Amino acid sequence: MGISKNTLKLAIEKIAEKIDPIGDEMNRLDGQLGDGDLGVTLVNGFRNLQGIKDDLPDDLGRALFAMAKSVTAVSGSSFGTLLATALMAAGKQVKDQSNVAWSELPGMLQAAQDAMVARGGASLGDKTMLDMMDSLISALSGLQTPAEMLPAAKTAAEQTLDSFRDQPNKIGRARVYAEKSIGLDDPGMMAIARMIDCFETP
Amino acid sequence: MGISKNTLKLAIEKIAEKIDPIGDEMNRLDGQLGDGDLGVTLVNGFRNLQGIKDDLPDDLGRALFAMAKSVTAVSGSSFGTLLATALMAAGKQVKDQSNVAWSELPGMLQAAQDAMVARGGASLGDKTMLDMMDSLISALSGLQTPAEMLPAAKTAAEQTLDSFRDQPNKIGRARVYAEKSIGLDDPGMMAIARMIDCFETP
Amino acid sequence: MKKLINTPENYVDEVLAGMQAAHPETYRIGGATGRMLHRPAPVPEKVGVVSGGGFGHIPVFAGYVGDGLLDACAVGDVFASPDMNPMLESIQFADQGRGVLCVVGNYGGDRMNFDMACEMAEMDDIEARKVIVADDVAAAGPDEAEKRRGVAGFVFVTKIAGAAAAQGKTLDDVVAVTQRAADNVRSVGVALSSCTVPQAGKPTFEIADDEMEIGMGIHGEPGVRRGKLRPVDEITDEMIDMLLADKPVEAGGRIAVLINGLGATPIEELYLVFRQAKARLESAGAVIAMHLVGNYATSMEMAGASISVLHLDEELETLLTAPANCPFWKV
Amino acid sequence: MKKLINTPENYVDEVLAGMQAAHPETYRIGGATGRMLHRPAPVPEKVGVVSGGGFGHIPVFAGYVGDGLLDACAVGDVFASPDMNPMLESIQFADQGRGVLCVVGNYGGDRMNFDMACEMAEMDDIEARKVIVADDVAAAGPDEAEKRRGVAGFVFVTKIAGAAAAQGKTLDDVVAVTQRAADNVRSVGVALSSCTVPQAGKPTFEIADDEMEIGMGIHGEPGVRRGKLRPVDEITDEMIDMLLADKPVEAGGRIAVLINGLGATPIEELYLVFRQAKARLESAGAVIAMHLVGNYATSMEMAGASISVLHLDEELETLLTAPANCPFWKV
Ligand SMILES: Nc1ncnc2c1ncn2[C@@H]1O[C@H](COP(=O)(O)OP(=O)(O)O)[C@@H](O)[C@H]1O
Ligand SMILES: Nc1ncnc2c1ncn2[C@@H]1O[C@H](COP(=O)(O)OP(=O)(O)O)[C@@H](O)[C@H]1O
Ligand SMILES: [Mg+2]
Ligand SMILES: [Mg+2]
Ligand SMILES: [Mg+2]
Ligand SMILES: [Mg+2]
Repeated sequence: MGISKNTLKLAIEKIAEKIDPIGDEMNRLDGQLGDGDLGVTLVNGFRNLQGIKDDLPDDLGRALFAMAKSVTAVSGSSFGTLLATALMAAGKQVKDQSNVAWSELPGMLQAAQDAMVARGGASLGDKTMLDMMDSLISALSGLQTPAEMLPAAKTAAEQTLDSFRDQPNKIGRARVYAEKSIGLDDPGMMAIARMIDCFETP
Repeated sequence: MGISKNTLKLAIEKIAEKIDPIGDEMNRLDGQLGDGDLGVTLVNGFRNLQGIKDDLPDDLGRALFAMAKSVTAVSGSSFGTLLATALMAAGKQVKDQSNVAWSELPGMLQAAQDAMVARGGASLGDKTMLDMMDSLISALSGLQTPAEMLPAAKTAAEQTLDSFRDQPNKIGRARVYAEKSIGLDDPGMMAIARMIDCFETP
Repeated sequence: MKKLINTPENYVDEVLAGMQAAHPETYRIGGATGRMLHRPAPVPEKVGVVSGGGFGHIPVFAGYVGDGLLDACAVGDVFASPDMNPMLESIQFADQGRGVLCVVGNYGGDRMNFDMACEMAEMDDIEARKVIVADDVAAAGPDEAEKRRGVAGFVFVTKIAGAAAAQGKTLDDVVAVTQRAADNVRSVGVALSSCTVPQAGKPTFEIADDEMEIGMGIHGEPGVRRGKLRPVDEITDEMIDMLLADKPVEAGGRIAVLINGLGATPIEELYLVFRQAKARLESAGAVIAMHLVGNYATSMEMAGASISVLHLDEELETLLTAPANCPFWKV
Repeated sequence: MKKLINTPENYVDEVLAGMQAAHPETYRIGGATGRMLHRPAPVPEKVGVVSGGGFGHIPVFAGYVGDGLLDACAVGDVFASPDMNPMLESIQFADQGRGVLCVVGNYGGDRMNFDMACEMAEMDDIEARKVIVADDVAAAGPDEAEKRRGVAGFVFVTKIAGAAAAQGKTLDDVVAVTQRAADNVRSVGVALSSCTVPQAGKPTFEIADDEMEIGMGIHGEPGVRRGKLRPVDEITDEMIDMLLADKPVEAGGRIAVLINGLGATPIEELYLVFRQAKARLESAGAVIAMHLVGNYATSMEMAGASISVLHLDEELETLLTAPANCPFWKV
C-alpha cells in the first residue's frame, strides 16, 4: 500500500490531534523573532484541513490541491502561503494518480521545495523551513516504507535543528533580529519537526 | 425740465465726486456698530455707477434698473441690496417715460420705501435708512422744483438724525449693539444725509 | 489650512476654469464677471431652468448644469450668494420665450438676489419664477418649515425641474411639479469634521475628535444634537427617525433616497449608511424606487453624510427617472 | 478614529453588502466566504477579466466590476491581500472556456496569491494569466520599474483589459494589449493627510498640518519628498515633471489623463490639479485624448491626489473609449 487519499486523511488527523499545544509553542517561538502568529496559522490551517479531510477526491493531485486551498483560506502568513505552495507542487507531481509508492515521497518533497524557493525567494542556508525540507529529502531518499521513513525523518529533523540553532536567520521577518536569532530554533523548522513527531505511535 | 437720464447722470457725478471721504467716514461709523463695510459699499457702488452713467438708456425706468444692476454687482451688504431694491422700485414707477415731473419724486421714493420694507423686513422706527426715507418723502411732498426740494431735504435729514440719535437700533447688524447705538447716528441714515449734501453748490 | 489651491482670491474662478476645461461639452463660463456656468447653447422651445448659490458645494449648484437639468447657474464666492447679476444673466441665457424657473436654496442672500434678478428679468419681458428648496428638517420644526435651509434635496428638486422643462411643459406646470418636489423632500445630515473657507483660512467650526453633530448645516450651521460618535447604524437610525417623524411614509409609499457624502467621507462609509437606511425605510413600508449613493452636495472637505428622501407620486417618479446628463450624474 | 462604521471586524463585509444593495444590477456577492464581487452572470464567449486586492480603495478594485470592465473581483481585508480562494473563485466565475486575465497590482501578497490561484485554475483546465500593474514612478527608478507599486493606473489598465475582452479577442491578444497598457501608464500621487485602517484604529502615518508628501503610496508608503505644502500649480508641476521625466511625451503624442482624488479631497481641488496638468501636458506637446477627474482609486479618508498618464496608441485609444459601465464610471 502506497500513499493515497487515506494517507493524507490520516496525516491530517494525527497532526490535528496535537496541533493546539504545538500552536501555543510556535506562537511563543515566532513571537521571539517575528510576529508570533505561526501557531495561529497552524491551528487554523489544520482546523480547515479537518473540515475537508473526509471529502478528499481520489485523485491524489486534486486531493493535495484541495488541501492547499483550505490552508490558504487562513491566509496572511508566510508559512501558510509556503505550505500551500508546497502542497500544490506536490499535487502536480502526482496528478491523475490515486496511489503512489512511498518511494516517490522524496521526489514530491523535492518538487515542493523547488516551488517554495521560487515563490519565497529564500535560499538553502537561510535558516528556514527550506533547510528542514532539504534534510528530509536527503534522509528519505531511497527508503521504501513509512516504517523506515519515520525514524529517519525524526533523526534528520533533530540534527537539522541542532546544526542551525547557532546560526542567524537570513530571511523573512526574523532577519531583522538576525543577531537575536542566534541560539534560537527557527519557528518554521521547528513546526515541521513537531509535525513529524505527531506520527509516533503513542 | 423734469427728471431725465441726465438728472441721474448728474446725481451720480455729484455724489461720486465726494464719495471717497464719505466712504471713510461711513466705514468708521459702521465699524462702531456693525462690520465697518458701508463705506466700501458706497465707494464701490458709485465707482460702478460712474462706469455706466454715460450709457444710461433714455427710458427712465430702464435707466434706474441699469443703476440697480451696477450697484448690486458690488454685492454682499444690506445697504447695497436695499439701494438696488429702491432703484428698481422707483424704476418700475416710471417705466417707459423719459422725463417725469419733479413733483413725482416723492411718489418714486414711496415706491422705493415700500419695496425696501418688503425686502428687508424692517419697520419704521427701527432707526434705519427707512426712517430717513420717510422724512424725505414727507418733506418733499407737494414741492415742484429741485430748488425748493434741496433745502427741504437737508433740513429733514438733519432733523431725522437728531431725533433718532438717542434711540437704539432695532434691526440689522447694529441691533446686537442696541445699547451702544444710543447716542450714535445710524450709518445708513447718515449716508443718505451725506449724499444729499453733495448737491449743494460749492 | 490644508488645501490643494493657489490663492483664496482666485479659488472659485480657477475651479470654474478647471470644470470648463474638463467638461467643455457641458460647461461654459459666461457672464460679465465670469460667474455664470451655462450649457454651450440654450435649448430652444423649452422653459429655462436655472439656479445659483454660494460656492464650495460641487456638484451643487453649478455642477448640475447639463441635459435635463440646469441650463445655467450663477456662482457666488465660497458659501456666499452670488450677486443678482449672474443670476439675471443665467435667466437671460436660459430664456427661450417660455419663461424661466429658478431653483433656489433657502438662504437669505440667494432668495433676495434671485428676487431682484426676477424683477429685472421682468423688465426684459422674461417671466422668471422661483421655487425655494427648504428641505433640512434639522433647521426648524414643521410649523416653521419655511425657515429650513436648503441642502441636498436640491438635487432631486433640480432633477424634477429639468425633466419637466425637457418634456416641454409650460412654466406654470414646471413650477407646479417642481414645487411639489420641494414640498415632498426632506433631508438631514451629520457632520464629523469642519471645512475651511479659503478666505477665512481656518476651520469654520470646532468639533472634538470623538464628536459628531446631527443636523448640522452645509456651512456648519448648528444642528439638533452634538454628541459622541456612535456606530453608523445608530446614527443612520437617528437620521431616518427624524425624516420619518417629519413626514411618515405610507405602506407601499414610493420614495427616492439620496445618501450624500459631504466631501471628505469615503464612499465605503456612504454604502454603510445606505445599507442601514434601506433596511429601515423598507421596514417602515417604503418602496425605494430610486436611490443615489455618492458625493452629490458637498461642503468642501467637511466629513459626514446626509440622507434625503423624496416622497414620490407617479409624475415625480417619471420625471426623476427621465434621462439626464451632467458630469456628476447620468440617468 | 472618526469613521461612519459599525465595527472594524464587519467593516469590509458590511460595505460589500451596501454595494450590492445599492447596485444589484451590477454587483453580486459570491464565493464561500463572501469575498468575491461578481456580475450577476458571466458573459459568455469572451475571455474573463478579474482582479483582486486589499480593501479601502473603492472603486479600486471591486468597484470596477461591470460591463466592459471586470467580470469578478476578489476582496481582501483593508489594505491586505485576499487569500487565494476568492481569486480562484473569481477566475472560475469569469471563465467561459476562453481563459481568464487577472489584472493585479504590484504587491507581494496579491501577486503570490494570484500565482497560486492561476496554478489552481490550471488544475481545472482553466488558462489564467496575469498582468501586473506597477505604475507608481515614485516607488522606484526606471531601472527597477518592476518594483513600482500599483496605484491609480490600474483604472486605465483594467479598462483596456475589459474592452479587449468585450471585443472577443483571444486570451493571448487580451494579455498582449493589457500588458502594453501596463507598460505605458505612469502615476504619481501627493498625500496631505493619512487614512486610518479600522482594525488599527489610528492614522497610518503622521504628517504635519503644513506638510505634504509627494510620491506617497496609497497605503502610506514613503514617497520621494516630504515638504511644506505649496500652491497647487507648483505641486502639479512637480508631479508632471516626474511623470514626463520617466516617460516623455512626443509632440502630438496622444495620452489619457486621470486626476484622481484619494478620498477626502474636495472635487473642487481636483479641478485645480486638472487645470494645471492640462496646461503643462499640452505645452509639452501632448494631446489629451481622454481624461477623468474624480475619485477613481482612493485610500479611504486620505486627502491628496494622484495624476496618471497613459500613453496611447491607436488600439489603446479605441479600447479606452469603448463603452463600459459600472456605478463609478460610465463610458
Ligand atoms: N521566504 C521564505 N522562504 C522560506 N521559508 C520562509 C520564508 N519566510 C519565512 N519562512 C518560514 O516561515 C516561518 C515564519 O512563518 P510565519 O510566522 O507564518 O511568517 P510571517 O508571520 O513572517 O509571515 C519562518 O520561521 C521560516 O521558517
Ligand atoms: N433690514 C433693513 N432695512 C432697512 N435698512 C437696513 C436694514 N438692515 C440694514 N439697514 C441699513 O443699512 C445700514 C448698514 O448697511 P451695511 O453696512 O451695508 O449693512 P451690513 O454690513 O450689516 O450688511 C444700516 O445702518 C441701516 O441703515
Ligand atoms: Mg510570524
Ligand atoms: Mg505574520
Ligand atoms: Mg456694514
Ligand atoms: Mg456687511
